[in-house]
Amino acid sequence: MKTAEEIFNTLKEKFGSSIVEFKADKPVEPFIIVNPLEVDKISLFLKDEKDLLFDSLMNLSGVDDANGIKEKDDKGLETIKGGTLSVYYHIESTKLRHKLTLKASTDREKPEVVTVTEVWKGADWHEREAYDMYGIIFLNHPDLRRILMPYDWEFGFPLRKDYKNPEFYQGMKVPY
Amino acid sequence: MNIYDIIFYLFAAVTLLSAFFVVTTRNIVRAAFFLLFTFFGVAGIYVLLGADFVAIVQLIVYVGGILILLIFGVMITNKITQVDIKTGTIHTLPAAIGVGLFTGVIGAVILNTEWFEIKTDIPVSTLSTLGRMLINEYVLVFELLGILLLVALIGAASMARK
Amino acid sequence: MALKTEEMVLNMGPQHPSTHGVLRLELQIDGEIIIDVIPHIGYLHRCFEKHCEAMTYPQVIPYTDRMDYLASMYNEFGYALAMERLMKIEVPERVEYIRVIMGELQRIASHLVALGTYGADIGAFTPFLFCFRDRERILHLFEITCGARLLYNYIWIGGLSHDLHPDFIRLTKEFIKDFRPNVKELNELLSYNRIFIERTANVGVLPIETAINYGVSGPNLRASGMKWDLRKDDPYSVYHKFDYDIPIGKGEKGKTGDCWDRYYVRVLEMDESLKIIEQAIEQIPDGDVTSAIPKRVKPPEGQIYTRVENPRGELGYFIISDGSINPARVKVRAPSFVTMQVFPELCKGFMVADVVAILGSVDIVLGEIDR
Amino acid sequence: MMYDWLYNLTGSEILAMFIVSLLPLFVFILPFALFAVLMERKVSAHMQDRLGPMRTGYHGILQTIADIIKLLQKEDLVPTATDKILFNLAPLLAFIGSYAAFAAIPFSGFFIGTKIDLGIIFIVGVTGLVVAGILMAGWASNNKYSLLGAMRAAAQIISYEIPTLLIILTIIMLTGTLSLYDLSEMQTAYFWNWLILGGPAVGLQKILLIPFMIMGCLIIYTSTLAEVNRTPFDIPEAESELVSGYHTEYSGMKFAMFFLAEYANMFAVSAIVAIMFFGGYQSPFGYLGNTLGWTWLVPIEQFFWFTSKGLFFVFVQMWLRWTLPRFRVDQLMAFCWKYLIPFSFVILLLVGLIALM
Repeated sequence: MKTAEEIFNTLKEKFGSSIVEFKADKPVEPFIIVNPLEVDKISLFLKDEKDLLFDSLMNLSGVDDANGIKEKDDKGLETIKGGTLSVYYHIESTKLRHKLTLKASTDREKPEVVTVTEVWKGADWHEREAYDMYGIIFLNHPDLRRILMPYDWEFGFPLRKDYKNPEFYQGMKVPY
Repeated sequence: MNIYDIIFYLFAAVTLLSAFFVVTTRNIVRAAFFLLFTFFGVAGIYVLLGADFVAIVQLIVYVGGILILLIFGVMITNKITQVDIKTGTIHTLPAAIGVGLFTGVIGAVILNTEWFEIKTDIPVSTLSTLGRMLINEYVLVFELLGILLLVALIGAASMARK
Repeated sequence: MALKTEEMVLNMGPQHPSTHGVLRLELQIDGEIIIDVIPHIGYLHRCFEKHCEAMTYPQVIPYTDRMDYLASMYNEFGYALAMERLMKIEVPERVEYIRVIMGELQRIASHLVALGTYGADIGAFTPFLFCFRDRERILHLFEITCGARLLYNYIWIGGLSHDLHPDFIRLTKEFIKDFRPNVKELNELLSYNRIFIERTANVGVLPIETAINYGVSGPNLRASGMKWDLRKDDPYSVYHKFDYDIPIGKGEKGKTGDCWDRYYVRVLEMDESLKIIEQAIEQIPDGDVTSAIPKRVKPPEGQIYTRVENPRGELGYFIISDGSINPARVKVRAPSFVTMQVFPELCKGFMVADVVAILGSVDIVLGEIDR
Repeated sequence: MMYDWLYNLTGSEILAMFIVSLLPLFVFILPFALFAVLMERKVSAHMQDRLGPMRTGYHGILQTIADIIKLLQKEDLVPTATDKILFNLAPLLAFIGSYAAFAAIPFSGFFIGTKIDLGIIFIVGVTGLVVAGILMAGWASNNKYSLLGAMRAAAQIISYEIPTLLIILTIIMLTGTLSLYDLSEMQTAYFWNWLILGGPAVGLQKILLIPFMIMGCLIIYTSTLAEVNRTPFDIPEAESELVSGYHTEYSGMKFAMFFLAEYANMFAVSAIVAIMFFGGYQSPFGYLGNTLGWTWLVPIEQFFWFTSKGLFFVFVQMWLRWTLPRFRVDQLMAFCWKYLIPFSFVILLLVGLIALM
């Protein structure tokens, strides 16, 4: 059993600059911010290291931080330029009974995160969902397709804060 | 016209028409299914000829066994999801000559034979006579055939295991 | 002679009697043997997470009902729990007891559907109706409590919408008394039926390492032999006050983690839930169930991941609050969504008929997978 | 006999034959199907704590008639990509197969289509047409579920014909007749003359036969159950896997044909079991007609006993269906080839030895 801070220190020692920050000031849950292009290595370490043993991925969620510059076009619709999209990893060790939250933030214009499917197979569909909903590209993912939306959906990523409904989808009016 | 005549012509029509379809259809599965009706019609004619056991054997062996296996085979080996299992016609001329010759010979024989009719009663069951003959007079042949079939079965089983 | 063989692609669903909803499975089969299964989901996608961003926090609760529509109570329970932790609300003890009773009743109801439909999948239709007969009584208990039979909107942030009906305790006791023999009957009719065992034992074996790696949870994980139940391992509410056992799969009829184990763990769990309910209705304290409900739900900026042991496994809510009255992000970790990933792994090498047996045994709800 | 009687009555053999051949259909199969469908619903309902149809007529007795009317006025859907000729022919073929079986079934000493000597083999033979109909339906539907269902059905029926025939052979060997009429006549008078209790023979042979006859009866009942695709052997139409197998694409009256064929088949196989082991149309304890001297009553009594025996076995089929789960296709085959066939061979051999004694 280790606290998040101890784990942060171990990681900082091992990976140096890949580990960006430890945040514990916000209510309830502390989390570690990591480099999105090094997530796979960090995850593998977290899983295999004998006093960490994070063998299970509880949850993986994409989040739109909506911290860019908000612009309004002439119709009053909002678009967001710049800022970040994030991926949260909630992991736990079923053997040592401790939990940890990782956060990887990536550029909104070119959102790229390395996949962790190699480490936890259960991440597969979660990552596909994050791609489907936020457009986050998971590098090296074996099968990055849309999952909940139709395969031919070409009107953007619905859970982004600046998503706009298309007028028509396959000849059907969308806001019916 | 006697009822047996009607039945005979019915079965003859079934046999001939389905046989015609078997050779003309270009779809193998259909041909197999039409062959089924041909066999069925032939079985009916056997009954009318008083050979009831042969008729039933025809039904069990050909309709129930061989044909079903045939259809099975056709279905499994082909791309069954599409209906374009087709056959073509080749060597039309030699075939026509052969068939023409054969028809001529058969026709000549039919016309030149002196047919005579025997009036019979409604045919009686041949079953017990047949049974006795198989076990008494032809027992050797019967046993040999049995062994042959057994060997064939064992052979098929051992081939299927490989 | 080179024989050419070809695989056949069989499309199972979206409308198919045993996909338990609108799931499409693309089966690549060689004869009747499964080469691969590709699940296609999303036919029931109702944009739950997008909806949440436009709702206030209490308004989200009716939407959670509609995810796992066979375990609505537990979905509300999880959400309420997450919000209470985020806002640091102390909930009266009576509320916790009622939540536990409702949750466990819901677990029994949900398992009854799972077991009944599993019987129907295997070809025995009668157990299905026997199970529904008992489920009907649970739904009646819910109905007298909150007026709804399927989608309750009963558990609110900080409290409950109504207190228990005066008859509730009596009816629940009667139900428990009548239900125990019925479980025995179900076992005789289905669980120990020779054909049923032949169909399910040694089919779709899920090894424990694979299960953990895929994040499989709940009865499916326990059937693989792992004693892991969030009610004990990550305690919430008042579960620590009760004495009950966590049944695990022992491979009685085949390998540990096969379909029969997954089925039988659910049967045993119903018994344990009955124990919890019995203890809870004995110990339940008095109190006001609406006293702690906040007038205005405006949590501080922050985030929380809370999980509960839903009838199907670990149901997690990841909520990010930006300090306004609408959630910035609600992500649901649906147990069926995770379980469904391991499904192709389970099916390989088995037959078409086994796909149905395996799909039934992992007990998915499409409303939850697609949200 | 019915035919001679009708011949004398009408004076025309064509008419007489026509009526005789249609009688089983209108006197028996259709009313039976109407009754059996309702029975299935009621039996299943009462086994499952329900009531079943209750609204059409008293306790829903008119439900099947309402269903038939519904089926008759349904649109006859033929999917575009089907093989039209075969698609339309298949239900007919399946129905003809099961209908033809009734030609040789003795409903009473008086009411038989034909007293054909080969009765029992004839029934097995024409059942082959049902297989062909099922295969045809499966292929012509151009639907993978139908095709899989049809293949399974054909494989299953052909396999299970072997134990059926072996047990039939045992009975033939024991009684020396293939005629269902003779078989029924043989087991006359009282129930201890039924073949399940060793037949009309007396002494040691009878006692030795009883265990084999009971086993044979179980085997033939199981394998005929498989031949008519009923649970636990209903994998060709397993609704949880193959939607409904070979008749997935059929609607309206064509579907009704398959339905009718299924119920007719159910009765046909029950009748075979009843005739071979339970005395056919013979009453278990003498005839009222004989005691009272009213000879015209005897055939009616026989008809009553025959239908009640048949219906009892149909009821057992339904009972099994609503109790047991379904086999998987390979288990089904293994059950046939590994258990039923060897056992029937043993029975055949041992009964042969006993008969020689």
